[in-house]
Amino acid sequence: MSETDTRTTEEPNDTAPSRRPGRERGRDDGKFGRYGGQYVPEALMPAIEELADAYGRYVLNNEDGFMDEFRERLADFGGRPTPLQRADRLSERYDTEVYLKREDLLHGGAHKLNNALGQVLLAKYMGKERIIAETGAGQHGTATAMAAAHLDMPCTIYMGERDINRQRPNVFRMKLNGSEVKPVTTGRGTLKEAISETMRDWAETVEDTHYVIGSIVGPHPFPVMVRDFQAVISEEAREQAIEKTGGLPTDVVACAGGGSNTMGTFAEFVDDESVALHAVEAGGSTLEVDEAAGVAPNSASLYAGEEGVLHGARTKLLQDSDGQIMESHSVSSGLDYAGVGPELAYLVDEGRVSPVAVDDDAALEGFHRLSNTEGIIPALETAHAFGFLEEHHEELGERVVVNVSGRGDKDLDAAIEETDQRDVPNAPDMSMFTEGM
Amino acid sequence: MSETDTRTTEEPNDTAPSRRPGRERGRDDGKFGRYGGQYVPEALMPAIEELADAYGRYVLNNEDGFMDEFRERLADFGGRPTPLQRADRLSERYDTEVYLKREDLLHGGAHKLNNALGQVLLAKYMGKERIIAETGAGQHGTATAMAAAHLDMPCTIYMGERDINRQRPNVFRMKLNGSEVKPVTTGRGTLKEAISETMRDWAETVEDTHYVIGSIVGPHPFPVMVRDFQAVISEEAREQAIEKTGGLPTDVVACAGGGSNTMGTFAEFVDDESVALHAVEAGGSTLEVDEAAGVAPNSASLYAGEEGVLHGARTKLLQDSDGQIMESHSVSSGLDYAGVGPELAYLVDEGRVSPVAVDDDAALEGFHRLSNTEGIIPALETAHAFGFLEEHHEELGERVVVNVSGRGDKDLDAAIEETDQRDVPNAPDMSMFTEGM
Amino acid sequence: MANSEAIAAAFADGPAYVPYLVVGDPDYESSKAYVEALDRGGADVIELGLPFSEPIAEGSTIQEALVRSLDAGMTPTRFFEFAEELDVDAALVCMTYYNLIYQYGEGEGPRPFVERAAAAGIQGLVVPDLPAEEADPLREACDEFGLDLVFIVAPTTRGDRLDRMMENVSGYVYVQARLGTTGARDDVSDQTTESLDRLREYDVPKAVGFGISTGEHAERIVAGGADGIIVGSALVDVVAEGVAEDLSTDEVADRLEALSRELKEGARRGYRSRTEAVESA
Amino acid sequence: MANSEAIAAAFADGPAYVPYLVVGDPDYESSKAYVEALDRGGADVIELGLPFSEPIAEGSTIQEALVRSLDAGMTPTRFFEFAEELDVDAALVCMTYYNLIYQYGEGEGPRPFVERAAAAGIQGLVVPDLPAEEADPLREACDEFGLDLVFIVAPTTRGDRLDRMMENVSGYVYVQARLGTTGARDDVSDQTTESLDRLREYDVPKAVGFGISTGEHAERIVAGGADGIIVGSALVDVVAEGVAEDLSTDEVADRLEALSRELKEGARRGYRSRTEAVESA
Ligand SMILES: Cc1ncc(COP(=O)(O)O)c(C=O)c1O
Ligand SMILES: Cc1ncc(COP(=O)(O)O)c(C=O)c1O
Repeated sequence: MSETDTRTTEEPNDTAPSRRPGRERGRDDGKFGRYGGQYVPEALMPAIEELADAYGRYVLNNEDGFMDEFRERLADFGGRPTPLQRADRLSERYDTEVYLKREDLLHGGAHKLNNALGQVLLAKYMGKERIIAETGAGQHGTATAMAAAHLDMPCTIYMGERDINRQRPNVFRMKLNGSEVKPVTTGRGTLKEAISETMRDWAETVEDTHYVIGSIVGPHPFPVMVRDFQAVISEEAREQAIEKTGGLPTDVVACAGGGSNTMGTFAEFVDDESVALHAVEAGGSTLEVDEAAGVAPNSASLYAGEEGVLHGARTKLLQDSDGQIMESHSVSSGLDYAGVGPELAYLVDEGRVSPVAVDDDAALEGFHRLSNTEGIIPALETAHAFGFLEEHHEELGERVVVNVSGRGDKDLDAAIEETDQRDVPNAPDMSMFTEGM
Repeated sequence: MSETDTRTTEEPNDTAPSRRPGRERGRDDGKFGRYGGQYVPEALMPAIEELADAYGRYVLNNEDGFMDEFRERLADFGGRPTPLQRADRLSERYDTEVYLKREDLLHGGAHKLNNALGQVLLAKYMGKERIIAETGAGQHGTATAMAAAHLDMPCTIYMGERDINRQRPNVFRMKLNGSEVKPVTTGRGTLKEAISETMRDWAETVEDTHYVIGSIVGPHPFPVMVRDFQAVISEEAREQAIEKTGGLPTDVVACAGGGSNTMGTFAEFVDDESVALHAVEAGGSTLEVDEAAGVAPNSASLYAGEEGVLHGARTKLLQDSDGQIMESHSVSSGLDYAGVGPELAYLVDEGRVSPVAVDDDAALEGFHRLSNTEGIIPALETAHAFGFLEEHHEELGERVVVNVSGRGDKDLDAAIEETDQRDVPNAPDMSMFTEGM
Repeated sequence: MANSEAIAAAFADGPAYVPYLVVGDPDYESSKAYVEALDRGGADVIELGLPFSEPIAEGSTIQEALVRSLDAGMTPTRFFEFAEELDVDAALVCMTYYNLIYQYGEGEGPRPFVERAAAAGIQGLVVPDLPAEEADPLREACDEFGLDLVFIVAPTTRGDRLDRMMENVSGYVYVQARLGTTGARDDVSDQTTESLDRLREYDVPKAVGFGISTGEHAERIVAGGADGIIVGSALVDVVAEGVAEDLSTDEVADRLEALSRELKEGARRGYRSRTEAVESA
Repeated sequence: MANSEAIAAAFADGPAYVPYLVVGDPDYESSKAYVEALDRGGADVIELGLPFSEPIAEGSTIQEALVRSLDAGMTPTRFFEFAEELDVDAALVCMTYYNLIYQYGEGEGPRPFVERAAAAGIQGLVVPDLPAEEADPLREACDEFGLDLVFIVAPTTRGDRLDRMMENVSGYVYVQARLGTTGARDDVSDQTTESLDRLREYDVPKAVGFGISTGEHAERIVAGGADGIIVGSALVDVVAEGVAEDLSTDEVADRLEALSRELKEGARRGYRSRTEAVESA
């Protein structure tokens, strides 16, 4: 066995002061069993130590009323609480009660703002003067740009040049919000180069700059901090479910890329042993891997990944046998990441969270189904959760909560193109859109 | 004086049973002083009489719990209540308390859903089996399509062919929601032809079909009914303002096209004499009119229009001296309408509502200002309200509520193009977007 | 009730043939030739369409004609000149939307329009977006200047509304043969018969319109009890064809005259079979 | 603390010149010629970069070189063959990221990688994403196979962290001359002097890197107290130039050798001025 076993942390649950002890995991040392940690260049260590300290003071201990201000801004600026809505037609279709947690209604159109607002506000409390972030498809970048504008913090977003060309509306949104968008031209010009470039910036500017990471990944304290900011999803959903239905759900479903909406949706349910937790990953075109090309045509790191170290943390990864990170693939750019948050990797190993892969085809069907039966156009990321529902509803209990992590307006072009390329049984006639393509 | 003076209705305020008597206007006969009425083809009269009856029973008297279900669905599906947010940076800039009513956070991204959901649900209570609607830019069409999907009602949206080509994302959203989008090829292929075509459909199918009108325009009972569905905006805002600030606002500001978000925002404040109500119209490029070309390069019908009859109601219109309706113009397609709701026309004549025109340039500045100082990208319609704030803040009192009627994601392309065409002092560098154009 | 003797006369003796064309479609001069061709073809009353920019009650055939006419420069002022210049025997009725009537001339209200119409020889008005409930001022002006105010009765008009309308109507009622907007169809609806039954007790000529396009239609409708037939889209189609195929004005006028004869003949046949049926009963 | 005698020897007598290149950049054979050129140019220790797909600690110069090498097929297996085939006098250190070390060979953990590295003649490891806190398993394997484990000390590293690191370090410490990632710069930072002051009490050779690109830099740094200089991006730039300008392998090798000589010379000058200063003090 690996050396990391010796460092497995005792879960401090029993003595935890918080209402729901499940949230204590990883708080002190960033370890989730064998996962987590702080695998970063030495130059960044002081910054993440400073951040861990600020996390403890402001987030955990509400120093200077940080959490109060955070929650108030989430309500007023972000639009929280988001509803827990009964999905009438899906409930009928699956003969089970389906409830939707409507994170798509959050300002910006996805759960991403919960975290971005939390971190930008924290940076302000820490006396930082500048925000940086990386973005792939642009969702985290737009959320960060909005939060930075709202809180009057100068903000620079790094984005690969190729991604910039593919995601112009999001680039424009960031610029409108007053952020500087810096094109990254090295390598292939996508998310990984943008991450490196942001790290580079941070390594030079740690003293006055905060790096806003977009999911429950990266070195400690990011995974616990992002989880705690996103946990508002499950705090609300748990209360709403009890209030609306008189009890806990039997199942909770969320898509998983890095895993921030996933852990946000699961956090308060982890200790409710009766509640099954389903993390739905992007199965891409297939779960087979092309070692020679270094390509995994999926993003199912929980389901198909192997332990390794990436972007500051030990977790489950899509990698080749040498340990080189594979290029992942998914119809949804927001799930298209070769790693996953260490806490989710841990909860999967513990058997507490079930990972399921849903492929591109099923996700597109899910996309169209939610759109035309419930009047909610979901993000393609979110659509995977509805692909899961269609394929696995017979295995579910009588009360299912699904997190609608984001809306699909950003995905219209991709949805047209991807729908056109395959035979999606429940798609509308697309000819008027695809003819000119 | 005109003959209509003889028919001016006595305001039934004094005996009204409702909490706030201001909402009684026009309920019984659809008359607002000289404005309103039912100028429709005879074939439609039975339909609007049936609708007026249903409005009385379900909306006013909550028969079968209609209003309860409506409000519940608005909350769970729509995401109500929307926040009333203090705009910190604008408050500082204008040295007055600026509060934003966040209708941009409503499902679909604009206030439009309040009305669409109400009407589609009403159609269901009335036993109708089919929904039709017209749309110009696609905002009302998408809201109606969402509501129809949510409530499982077949839906056909008429849209001019030229508009279809200009607004493809919205067309796609409607189709995704399962609506049929019928291109209208007659005439110039824009909103007016779509309205005629929808009327034509309705005239043939009145018995099983409901026509969902998108603003407080059209024949009675549409103006009062749409107002009552939208009045939830001011019901919330009034309570929120009192709760957050301890008192009523001094000023309430909303943009005005047809006027549904306007009256929705004003309705509960009309009887609060201390509250100034500002209806901000699209001043377009100029308030001058080109009679010969039949073109008004603005949409300022309250400010610059003349009394006339259009689309079923007597109201203020942009028309030439013969009475032909002018082509209106605005940078925001949602304000681009030659008429306005009769109730607003009345309240302007009464001196209760102040109409102000804000031109395209000022609206674009407002668009950029809200985006880069508050982290909220508004619809171009909404942006006019922020143009107003910049130009008139010195005339305002110490507590201003502005309705953010919608978000700007739909307007990104237009904003790039329009910003590029003029010198907007607070716009970001646009070169990376405009170079390839 | 009748203000115009000419219109009363048109219905007095046998079934009235009431054709409709858009004035100024596709241009002023051709349009005059077309209207005069209708007259030669046997028109008893001619409905002259004055185009409005937002014609919410029209089918697409007539809508396109209105656009052609507006694009060619038609205005209310030109319309009245047109009416004055016409050389026809038939009584003239103006069909337009209320806003044009309301805005015309100095001062507010419909009076200046009616006054000018009367001076131009117009005998009546049809205003598809003006229900009886909103019609008092116009009705008064019509009475003052001797014009008839024609209302449209839909298949769905009944009860109080019908009574109110029949109190206000003058000249004739326009019986809408079916639900929907204007436009030529291939069949004649049962709704027509029902409507005529409902109207039997009211003492005013009943002209049926919406969808009549052939002599045979006309025959059946008159046989069914109508006092007249109103034909619009079928005639406008002929004008549109002329535009599409670039036909000469004479050619189009000839076709209009021929179709008019067919329709009028059909109406007469229907009338004969009805009176024979009555006589043999 | 030292496991490798060769590395200890490299620092024993005068300042060490420690150049870095990416193995396999731009291809296997050229790369071998380049490394050997460094050796001829006077290298005391050579840091061989084994490319990882996500090099979060690198500047763009080295990142591009890693991509070139990966694209040309570099793998850990090939890397060890490369090391074995090298004909150089300098001690070899492997610089790579932890995941490659962790994944190598059968079974989990870093031991197989270290065992193989030892067999290939590698004397030490630098792992930029492995802080001292996570380094125990690798440290144990290095001790077992006689390799040094080099840590990087940043300008911001102090107190407990510095102590812990200095307990674990062996061979030499890599003193990061400034905040930021790798990359050639034009100046030498004050942060270097500060760092060297902070490290004075620790008994381990201090090699300064990040941004050194000329003999003059080297001189100043060694004069300031460094026991060695580490040069990466400036050399990788020469390789990149060769690719961009399509130069022959020999030409590039000659340039690398020449730059090495300049750097080594500079270091020596710095050392002389320092020892003279000490002696004259
Ligand atoms: C709508 C939406 N859902 C889910 C994700 C995946 O992120 P995570 O797994 O961190 O929630 C993204 C990322 O961009 C997203 O935009
Ligand atoms: C965001 C937004 N605001 C305002 C309007 C104008 O409509 P109304 O004046 O009826 O509120 C529209 C119409 O599309 C809109 O989309």
